[in-house]
Parts: sequence; C-alpha cells; structure tokens
Amino acid sequence: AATTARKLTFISTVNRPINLPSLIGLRSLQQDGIEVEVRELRESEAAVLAVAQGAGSFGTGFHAFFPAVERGAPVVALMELALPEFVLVARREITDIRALHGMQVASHSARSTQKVLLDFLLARDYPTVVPDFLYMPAGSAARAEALLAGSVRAATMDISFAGIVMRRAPGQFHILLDMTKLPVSSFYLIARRDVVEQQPQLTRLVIRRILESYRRGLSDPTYWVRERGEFFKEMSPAELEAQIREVIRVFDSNGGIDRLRGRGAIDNIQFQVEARNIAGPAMKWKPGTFFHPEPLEAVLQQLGRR
Amino acid sequence: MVGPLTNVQRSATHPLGIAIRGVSKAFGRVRALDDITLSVEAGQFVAIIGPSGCGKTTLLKIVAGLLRPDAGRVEIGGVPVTGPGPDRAMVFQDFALLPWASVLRNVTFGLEVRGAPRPVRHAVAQRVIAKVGLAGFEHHYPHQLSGGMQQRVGLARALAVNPQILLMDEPFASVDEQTRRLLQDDLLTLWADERKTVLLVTHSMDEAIYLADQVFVLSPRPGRLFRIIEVDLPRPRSSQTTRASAAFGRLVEDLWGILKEMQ
Amino acid sequence: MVGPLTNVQRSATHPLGIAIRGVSKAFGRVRALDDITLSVEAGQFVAIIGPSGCGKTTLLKIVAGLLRPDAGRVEIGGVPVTGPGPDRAMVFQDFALLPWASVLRNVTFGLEVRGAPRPVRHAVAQRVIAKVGLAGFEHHYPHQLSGGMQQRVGLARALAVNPQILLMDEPFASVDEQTRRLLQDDLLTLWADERKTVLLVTHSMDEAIYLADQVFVLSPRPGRLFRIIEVDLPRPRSSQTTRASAAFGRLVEDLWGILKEMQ
Amino acid sequence: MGESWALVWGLRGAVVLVVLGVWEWAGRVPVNFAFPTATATARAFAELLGSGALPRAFGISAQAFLLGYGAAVLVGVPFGLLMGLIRPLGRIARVYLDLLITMPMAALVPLVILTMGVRITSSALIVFIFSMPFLATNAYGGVRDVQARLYEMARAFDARWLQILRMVVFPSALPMVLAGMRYGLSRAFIGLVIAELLLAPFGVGRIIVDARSVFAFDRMFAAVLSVILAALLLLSGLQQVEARLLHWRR
Amino acid sequence: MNRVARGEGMADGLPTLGALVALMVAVEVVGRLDLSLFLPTFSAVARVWWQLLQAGPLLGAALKSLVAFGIGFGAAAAGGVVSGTVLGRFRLLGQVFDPFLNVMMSAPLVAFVPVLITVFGISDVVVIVTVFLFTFFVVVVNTRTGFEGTDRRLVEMAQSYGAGEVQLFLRVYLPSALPAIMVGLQLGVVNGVKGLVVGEMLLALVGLGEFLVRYANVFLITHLYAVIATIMAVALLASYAVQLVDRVLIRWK
Ligand SMILES: Nc1ncnc2c1ncn2[C@@H]1O[C@H](COP(=O)(O)OP(=O)(O)OP(=O)(O)O)[C@@H](O)[C@H]1O
Ligand SMILES: Nc1ncnc2c1ncn2[C@@H]1O[C@H](COP(=O)(O)OP(=O)(O)OP(=O)(O)O)[C@@H](O)[C@H]1O
Ligand SMILES: [Mg+2]
Ligand SMILES: [Mg+2]
Repeated sequence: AATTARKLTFISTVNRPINLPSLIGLRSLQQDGIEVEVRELRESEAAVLAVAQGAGSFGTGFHAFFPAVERGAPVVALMELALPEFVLVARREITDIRALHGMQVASHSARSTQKVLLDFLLARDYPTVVPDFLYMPAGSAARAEALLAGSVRAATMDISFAGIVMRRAPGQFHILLDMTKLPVSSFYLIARRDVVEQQPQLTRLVIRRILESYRRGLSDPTYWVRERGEFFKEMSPAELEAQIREVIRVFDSNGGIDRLRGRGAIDNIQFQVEARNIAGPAMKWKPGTFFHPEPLEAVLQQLGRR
Repeated sequence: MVGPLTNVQRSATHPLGIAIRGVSKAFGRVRALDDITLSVEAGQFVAIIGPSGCGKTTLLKIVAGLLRPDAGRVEIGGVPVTGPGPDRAMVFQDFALLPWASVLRNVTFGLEVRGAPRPVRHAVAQRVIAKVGLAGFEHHYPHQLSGGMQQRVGLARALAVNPQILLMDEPFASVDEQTRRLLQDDLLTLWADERKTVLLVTHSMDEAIYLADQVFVLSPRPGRLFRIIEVDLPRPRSSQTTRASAAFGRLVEDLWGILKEMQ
Repeated sequence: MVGPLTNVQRSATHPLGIAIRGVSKAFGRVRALDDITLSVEAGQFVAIIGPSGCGKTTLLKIVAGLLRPDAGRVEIGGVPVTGPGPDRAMVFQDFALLPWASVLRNVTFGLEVRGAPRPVRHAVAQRVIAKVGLAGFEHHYPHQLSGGMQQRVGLARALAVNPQILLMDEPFASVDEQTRRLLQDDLLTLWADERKTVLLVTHSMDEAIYLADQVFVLSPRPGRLFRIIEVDLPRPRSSQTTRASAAFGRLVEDLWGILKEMQ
Repeated sequence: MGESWALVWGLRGAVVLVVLGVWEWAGRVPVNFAFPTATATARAFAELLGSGALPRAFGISAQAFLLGYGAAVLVGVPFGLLMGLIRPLGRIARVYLDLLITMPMAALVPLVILTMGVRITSSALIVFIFSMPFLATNAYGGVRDVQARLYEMARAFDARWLQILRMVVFPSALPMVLAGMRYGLSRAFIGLVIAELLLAPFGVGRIIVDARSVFAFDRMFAAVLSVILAALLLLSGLQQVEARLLHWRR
Repeated sequence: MNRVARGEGMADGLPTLGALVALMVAVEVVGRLDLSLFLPTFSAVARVWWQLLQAGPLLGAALKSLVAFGIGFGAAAAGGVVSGTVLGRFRLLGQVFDPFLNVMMSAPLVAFVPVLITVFGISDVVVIVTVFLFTFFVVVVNTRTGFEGTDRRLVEMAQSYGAGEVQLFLRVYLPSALPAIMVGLQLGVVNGVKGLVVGEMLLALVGLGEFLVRYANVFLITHLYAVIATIMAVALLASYAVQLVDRVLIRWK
C-alpha cells in the first residue's frame, strides 16, 4: 500500500517480552516501505508525553495515558495492546490474601500500572489489607530475583516472570493474585490526534500490521520467537518462547475493540476513575475523549473479527 | 646605539626633569597626597621616603601617568603628563613579571606593546639582559629565578624601552639584604652609564642616602612633603668608601631622627 | 616574680650558655651544616649571618631541639639537647601566630601547653603583653595587627614561658625597615631588662652588628663556620650613638666584605 | 558605595523579574502544553504547602537525607582527618576518593536498587556515596595544609602530640572541614534528588513523580523548586554557622 | 564559594592506574568468594564487556553518549568562557549575577531534569541540555574568577608601558585567567559526564544510560557492571583529555 511517510518513530517504554508482538508488527511495516525506529523511554508517562509532543507519531500508552488526556494532551488510544499482564507471586505458604496486610510486598513504583491494579483489587475485595510496599523500579526480573533470593515474600511482576520464578524454584511459590483476569486494558497503541486525522491510511496500516502479528503469534507463538530479530537477543529462544507463552492470554486478536467502545469502554474509564487515575465521576467522560476505535474497526472489517 | 631603534626607543640622549606642582589626591576620605610640590632636575637620582601609607606609591603612579591627581599637575621636561608615556618606565616592588612569559618575553614586553618588530626587540633585549647580568637566562621562567634575579628582569624590562626617567617603587624591598646591596651597586653602575632621571621610592634610610642625590621625606595623613635632605656624598659611591664614612652614618641617623619624629 | 609561677616558668634567674660541638646535618645530598663548633656564653647576644641556604635556620632548629644533628651535639648549660625544652623559646620570621586565636591566646600558648592554670597564664600574659607594648590589644586577632605588632606578639609568646635562651630566626625580616629599627631598639631594651642568652639569625649586616656581642658568619654549601666577628661596641647602644659611630660603619663594611667574598 | 549597591540590587531584581516574566509568557503561549506558567506553579506551591503534602514529604525526605548526610559527616570527616594524620593512608585513600568524586556515581543507582530495593536506607546510601568523598577529601586537605611553621612552633614549645592536634591541627583544619561540609551538603542534595527521582518512592521525589505521572506539571514544578529552595536555605544556614565559627577570619 | 582548586577531584596518572588495578584485583578476589549475586568476578565482567564491545551495541551507545556530551559540553564551554569573560571584565555585571551564579553552582540542578522534558520535549536535546546545565556554571564561575583574579599589579605594569584595552586583554587578562579557565573546563567535564549519565537515566533511554536501565531491568548484573565500567572509563578518559590540553597550554607552571 502506498504511504506518505517513509520513516516512523514509535515511542515505547523499556521493552519487555510482552512488547514483542507489537514490535514485530511494527517492523513488518518494512514491507510497506516504512522504516520504524523504536525509542524506549524509562517512564510510561514520558512515553505518552513524547507522543503528545511529537517526538514520535505512535507509542505505547500505559496508565499515564488517561491523566495526560485529562490534562489536554492531544493523544488518543487506537487499540488495546494488552490486558493486564501482572500477577502477584508469593511464597507457597502464603495462601490468604489477608496475610499480605503489613507484609513487605515488592512492586514497581507507587503509580505503576501493576501497583494501581493491585490497589484496585485490594480496595475492592479486601479493603482492610494494606501491604508494606517495597518499591523496586526496575523490571520484573529484578523483583523475581528478589523473591527468589528471599529478600521479600511477595512481589508483583509480569506474568511471564511468574513462570520463571516457579520454574527456578519448583513448589516454593505460587500466584496469589492474578490481575490478568480484570476486564480492563493494560496499555494501548496511542497516537497524536493530528496524525490520526491527517494520515488515516498510515494509521490503519500500523494497526493492521500489529494486529496481523498478534494473530499469527496467537496461533503459533514460535512465530514471534523466530521473528524477534534484534530484540531480546540476550535471551535464549527457548526462554523467550516460555515467557511469551505465559503472557499469551493478555493479547486480544481483535485489538480490544470491545473495550474501546460501548459498555467495555465505560468500564475501562470506570476503572481509571476508581483507581483515582482521573477525576470522577466516570459519567462525565465520553469514551471518545480517550478512545478512537474507528481505524481499528475499519481494519477489522478488512481482516474480519476472530 | 643601533640605528633602526631610534623610532622605537625615542632618543634618550638627554634626560628629562620632573616638576610636580601642587599635586593632591584623595581616595574617598583618605587624603593620600596633599599639595605636593617638588622638582627633580634632569639626570638626578632622587629618593622618596616616608612611613607606610604616606602616599609614596600614589605619587609615583601619578608621575607614571597611571593615576590622575585631583589637583595640581606633573610636568616632564616641561610637558604636562596626561598618561603613561615612552619617556618613563617603572620598576615594581614585587617585580610584576608575567609568570607565563620567559625572561626574554618579559624584557621585551614594553617594546612589544609599542609595536617594535621582532629583530629589534631581540637585539635590544640581548643588550639589556646582558647589562643586568642575566645573559644565559633568556628562556627561563620567572619562578625559576631567585628574587634578586627577578628584579633584574624587571629592571631590564624598564631599560629596554630606553626611557629618560626611571620610576622605581621599593624595587629592592622583596629581596634579602645581602642581595639588595649587590643590586644597589649594580643600579649605581647602570645609572652612571646611561644617565637617567631616577625617582626611587623606598622604606630604607640606608638605601635612600646611599643612592640618592636628594631625599624627599613625606609625612602621612595627609601625605605632605615634610623635609628635603641634600645628600652631598661624593660620587662614584661604593660601600667601602661611602657607607663606612662618618658623613654617611650621620645622614642616615638624621633621616632616622626625622622619621622617628613622625611615628 | 610571682610565687606560683616557679614550677611553670622554671627559674630563669641565671641565663644558660650554648655549646655547639661538631654539628653536621644533611638533607639527602644537601649538606646543610658541616662540622659546626661554636659556643655562646650565658647572657650573650649572638647573631648568625650568612647567605641564603647556608644552614642558619637548620642550626637554630637543631639548637631548639626540633631537628636532630647527624653528628655532633648541642649542650645547653652543659646538658645535651635531646628535644625542645622549657629553657629555650623561639621567635619566627613569619611570626607563626595562630590566626584563629586572639593575642591573649597566642601569648599564652606556651603556658597552656605546659599546663599552667588559667589565672597564672593570664597574669603572665598581661605582664609580657604590656612589656612588648601591646596592652589593650589582648582580644585582637592577628590579621587585625600590623606586621610589627604581630612580631611583638611572637616575642611576647616567647617571653611568656620565661626561657633562659631566646632563639630568633630572622624575626624582623618581614617588617619594613623603619618598623624594624623600632623593634630592634625594643629588643635591646628587653634584653637589658631580663638578661637572656639570645641567638639571632639574620640577613642584615646592620642588624647583626647593631644588636650582637658576637657575629658568627656561615658559608654555604656545605654550611661551615666561616668567621667570628667580635662586636666591641659599647652598651647600651642606640641608633644615634652606635650607628652614627665610625666603628659601627667599619664593622658593617668588614662584614659586608666577608659576605661578598663568599658570593 | 550606597548608590552602587542600590544599582546592583536593582539590577538583580530586574533579572529576577525578567526571568519570571519570560517564564510566565512561555507558559501562556504556551511553548508546550506541558509547560506551566509561573503563576500556576505558585498556586500549586501554595496548595502543596497548605494541604500539608509538601511539609510531610519533606519530613520523609529529610529522614533519608539526614541519615545519609549525617553518616557521611560522621564517617567522612574523621576518616579525612585520619588520612591527614597518617600520610600513607592519606595517599592511598586519596586516589579512591578522587575516583568517587570524578566518576558519575549516578550510574551505581540501579545497582543500589537491585541490591537493596527501595527503602529509606537506599536513598540514604546514595546520599552518603554522593557526599562522603567531599567531606573526607576536604578534611584531609585541611590537615595536610596545616602550615608547617605552626607545627614547628607548637613543637618548639614542647607541645605533646595530642596538644598539637587539639590546639593547632583541628582549629587549622576547621575552615576546610566546614567548606567540605558545605560542598558535601550541596552534593548530598544532588544525591537525594537523584535517589528520589530514580527510586521515586517516599518524599518530595514522590510528589514530583506522582505529579508527573498524572501530568500535573505545575505541581511538579512547584515540588522541584521547593527542593532547590530547601537546598539553598540549608546551604545558607550552614554558611551562617561557618561565618560564626570562623569569625577570626573576619 | 571560590572553588578554583586546581585539579579538584581530578585523578591523576600513575597512582590512579595503580588504584584501579588494585580495585580490579580486589573485585576479582571478592567475586571468587561467591558471596552474592551482586559481586561478580572482575574477569566475568571483563568477558561480558568484551562480548558487548564486539557485538557492537555498547560501542554504538558510547558513541551516542559521546556525541550528546560533545554538543552539550562544547556549547557550555564556549558559552561559559564567553559569559565568564564578560562577567569578569565588567564588574557591575559580575556583581549583579554573583548570587545567581552561586545559586546555580550549589543548587541540585538534577531536579530540573524532569522539568526539561516539559520544555524540550522528549529528545536527545534534554540530555544535551542536562550536560550543558551541569557544565556551564562551573565554567562561567571559574572563568570569571580567573579574570577577576588577574593581578592588579600586572595590569598597572602593562598600562605603564602604554598597553591599550586590547593589548591588556590579550597579554595580561587572558593568559592570567587561562589556568582558572582550564580548571573550570576540567570540572566541567567531570560534571558534564555526571549530567550525561543522569540525563540518560532519567528520561530518554539513549546511549549508555539506556543499557544501564535495560540491564538493571532484566537483572543482568554482570552486564550492568560492564556498562558501569564503561561509563567510568569514559568519564576518566574525558577528564584526562582536558588535563592533557591543560598541560599543553599551561607549561609555565
Ligand atoms: N586604590 C586605592 N583606594 C583607596 N585607598 C587607597 C588606594 N591606593 C592607596 N590608598 C590609600 O592611600 C594612602 C597612601 O597609599 P600609598 O600606597 O600611596 O602609600 P605608600 O606610601 O606607598 O605606603 P607603603 O609604604 O605601605 O607602600 C594609604 O592610606 C592607602 O590606604
Ligand atoms: N627539610 C628540608 N629538606 C631538604 N632540604 C632542606 C630542608 N631544610 C633545609 N634544607 C636545605 O638545607 C640548606 C640549608 O637550609 P636553611 O633553611 O637552614 O638555610 P638558611 O640559611 O636558613 O637560608 P635562608 O637564609 O634562605 O633562610 C638549604 O640548601 C636547604 O635547601
Ligand atoms: Mg607603596
Ligand atoms: Mg632560614
């Protein structure tokens, strides 16, 4: 397909295996004559900011995406890239979530998606449980190692690392709380409004290639491992495949279309309000303020829903 | 003298006299100099002495053209001073050598400022460096020299521009007494060689009497001309003959008496 | 003298003599002193003079007990020196005052070190401070004083411990010549008052002859005793009588002759 | 004299006004949707103060800071003095201190996080690493620069070793030690800010990071400026103490 | 506030090399004891470092860092020397800006890094500006001190020989300020490298800072050490480079 742009910058946070499917999708834009440069930033809000300020046309929008829009950042979410990918792993002997009260629990940082998810779940189901958080703002690997080393007895991490922990110390740990079951999005493909408006073709193409990658990988995860190219070279293919298989359930082959419009979108916003990420009440927000599902709908029309 | 030098080193054939007429100078409230009038004949060696803070340096700077008097004026050879000029060169107490420049470059500084071409500069420098006894040290840096040698550089720098008047501000105060005596004798020899008018500021009674034809004694707060001492010791002077003479001892003691009176 | 002081200020009733016997000292390859033998009678005022680097300071430090000689020994009142002692006190060229301590604290330094109780320290300090003419400046800091006044503090500090021997290393080299003359006269008065043995290092021929009974001339590289000059000028000395005398002039010139010989 | 001071202060005031004016203007244009105006920042600052959020945050940051800087003073100064007194130790340790001073210690932060996690003590450790070398180096320099003639003078008066330390070495080293404390303080603040920003968990850093994560940049600016203000206040306080202790220098 | 201590915080020559070797040996020995995951042996770190170097990414990252550093430092050095000269030669300006300079010298400017993002957006510019901020003020202050510290007596000497303003500047002020300027540049390099690292770590993942965060994220401790070692090496080399220039320019000391 003909496009106007030859080069495209994609702003991401520090890449994890969960980003691999979308990265592979982006790279496949090569076939359309588009070179994608991926720039990684440390903070998720930095990524949103960078997109909003025009440092890149597209990017990943984590938790920070919502308050950014609330403050007037000219960005919209085009598709869901993943459902919550986080779990709380604890030592085997901790079986009751109430035991977390006052216990040291390692998490990323105070307002990270994983911590907010955990806060949300605890506030909803166990309002009296207040863990003593120990923040380790490095990747899940670091928290996994801390757990294995015995420095903490529970930690939030990427679901892919939960598998690693349990494989490295069989029988000692288990998933105490699975946050992947929440019917809300974890992060999105975002873009600046003017890019979406001025380059509808490009927008659709980006969505399409990512979606294609998702679909091929979902049917055969080794696809992603084979296609990884420069990404995650320090990991063995087997290791990567194992990790990818752990996270596979957070990918939606329809780009999370049902959470970008209608009832699902309202639930998504409701969650953000309850997590005190944006000001309530949820009613005052229109889904269109955050989500722009039209290009995705068009792509789904081409490719068909699964 | 070498021919091509003349335009740079303006003829120093005849020394010039200095006339200081009613000069006053104040720094804020401090009246450093108050109505000083004195004259120095061409070719004379004159010393200025006085307690610390009596305005000796100030007076010298006014003559050099570095400071403007609040009142009165200074004339050199009958021409009023409006700023520094090639007819005067100064020698400083703490030498004021450029630490980053070699002896040669320091000595040629005045010539360089006046735009003398390099060969001329070097020819002149060689001559004056030899004259002050520093031949062979051209490429040393100041910190590699003793205090006495550094002041010889300062002297050579002043001589290099061949001024008619040498203004010296406590030139030997920073060297030890033995070295000082040697430098004093060298200065006398130099002065005998190329007659210049010399205005020397000093704290040392011995030095003033030994070197000068006339000693001006200043009193402090405000700086006034307090007394003029005529030094009628015969020339050429040397330590053995001059210092050992009773007349010398008496002159120094007289001077000391005057200075003690003011303290 | 006040009674309770006696244990602190060990009786300085009779001054002590100094005997330097075959003292040598080298710093690495530099032979600073080579087989120096000389003796100073109790109560005498002795000057040491010589060109820069001839080992004057080294010799004084050995007498003070700050340096150990490589060979030979020093005896004070017949007792060999093994280290600093209360019988000797030193006055330094650059004063060596504690900049953070008031005049009073500087003067009492030696007493404090020796554990004298505060009232004693203050009584002694008052007396010596008055003696050097600094009464009223007890609570000034060194930077608030002129060079001459600072050296008076240094002198008072040495006097406070009432030593039998005063060791002075170019004490007046850092003050201007007029101030220096005043200090010299003060020192003579003090010395006439409380007879102490004085060993004074200086660069100034005038100073050596004016103050001392005997002048030891050292020669450099290696530092050797080169000549001893007896100064038989009558005491009490004063500028008018002594300096203006022909004998004084001759002695200074002789000394200058000796020193020039070595340069 | 009086006139020229009036002029100088007038011009200083003008500089401040120009900076504020340009800031306000840049925020109004705006150069960038994220860039807050000066007035919005002032408002946010007042809010943060009024709600007690800022004082609370400073209370927490202060714990990490005091722990780290206090330890640095307690360890660095005596160690530096010791280095000065025991020359071989000084010569060896000096080289490592120089390295600590020259090297970008921020690079070690990830290591601190990985080994210790994010606790008050991790922030304190970073503060310590940042400030200690300066404290030690200056104390060392203070002892090393004691004028030889003062040593000699004290020895000539037969002072014992401890007396020399007490009466000569320590007072003489004091100005350098205090200057080291001041410079160390400034470095400690840098360490604190880096710790707060990279670890982002407790005090003012949390306000900064939280504000940023919800895109409340006016609040973030206010917090940033408050840290800088706090640093300057503390520094000038220390300067006062210094001036008082060193009154003899005038 | 005068911090024109010559070579402050500057490691020099042989002793540093010795100290580094001693450190390496110590790390190796401690690493061999296998006390903790966080204490790898030196040889392991060296091996990883070599691998990373050969694979290319580290070298590329270092290059990126150096480019950002070069631009930031170059701008700060040029701007700093010029501003410092102006402030040093015109006393009134110097006095007016004095308190501001002191503030900028002692305030924790790191705190501004998050602010920079809002102004410059997220780009390498932020890293460059961080380097600039960390470097600029030291250079200004030292340059200014250098000019103000010019010996009055030398100025008078030159004037007495009739030197005009230009000659005064070229023959007296500039050479006498040069050592202080060089000290400013040395400190500037040291500070600039610190700014580089902080900048890279705090926001844009570019250059070496990127690898620092990346390896910390995936818990590759040995890799992390290799990157830290690289950063330290770059810092040392940068400061040596300026020292070398200093030696060449100022031989008379
Ligand atoms: N630039 C200046 N600003 C203010 N006061 C000055 C200045 N220059 C000199 N003074 C004051 O003017 C008086 C005379 O100073 P000057 O330096 O001429 O004395 P001096 O006789 O050379 O002293 P010394 O023997 O100490 O060199 C002193 O009181 C000094 O403090
Ligand atoms: N601590 C030392 N280490 C090495 N050499 C020394 C030391 N002290 C003195 N010297 C050398 O010993 C020689 C004599 O030094 P000393 O200081 O005693 O000379 P001086 O006669 O006091 O000189 P001046 O008149 O300059 O004070 C000199 O050559 C000096 O360089
Ligand atoms: Mg003067
Ligand atoms: Mg000596």
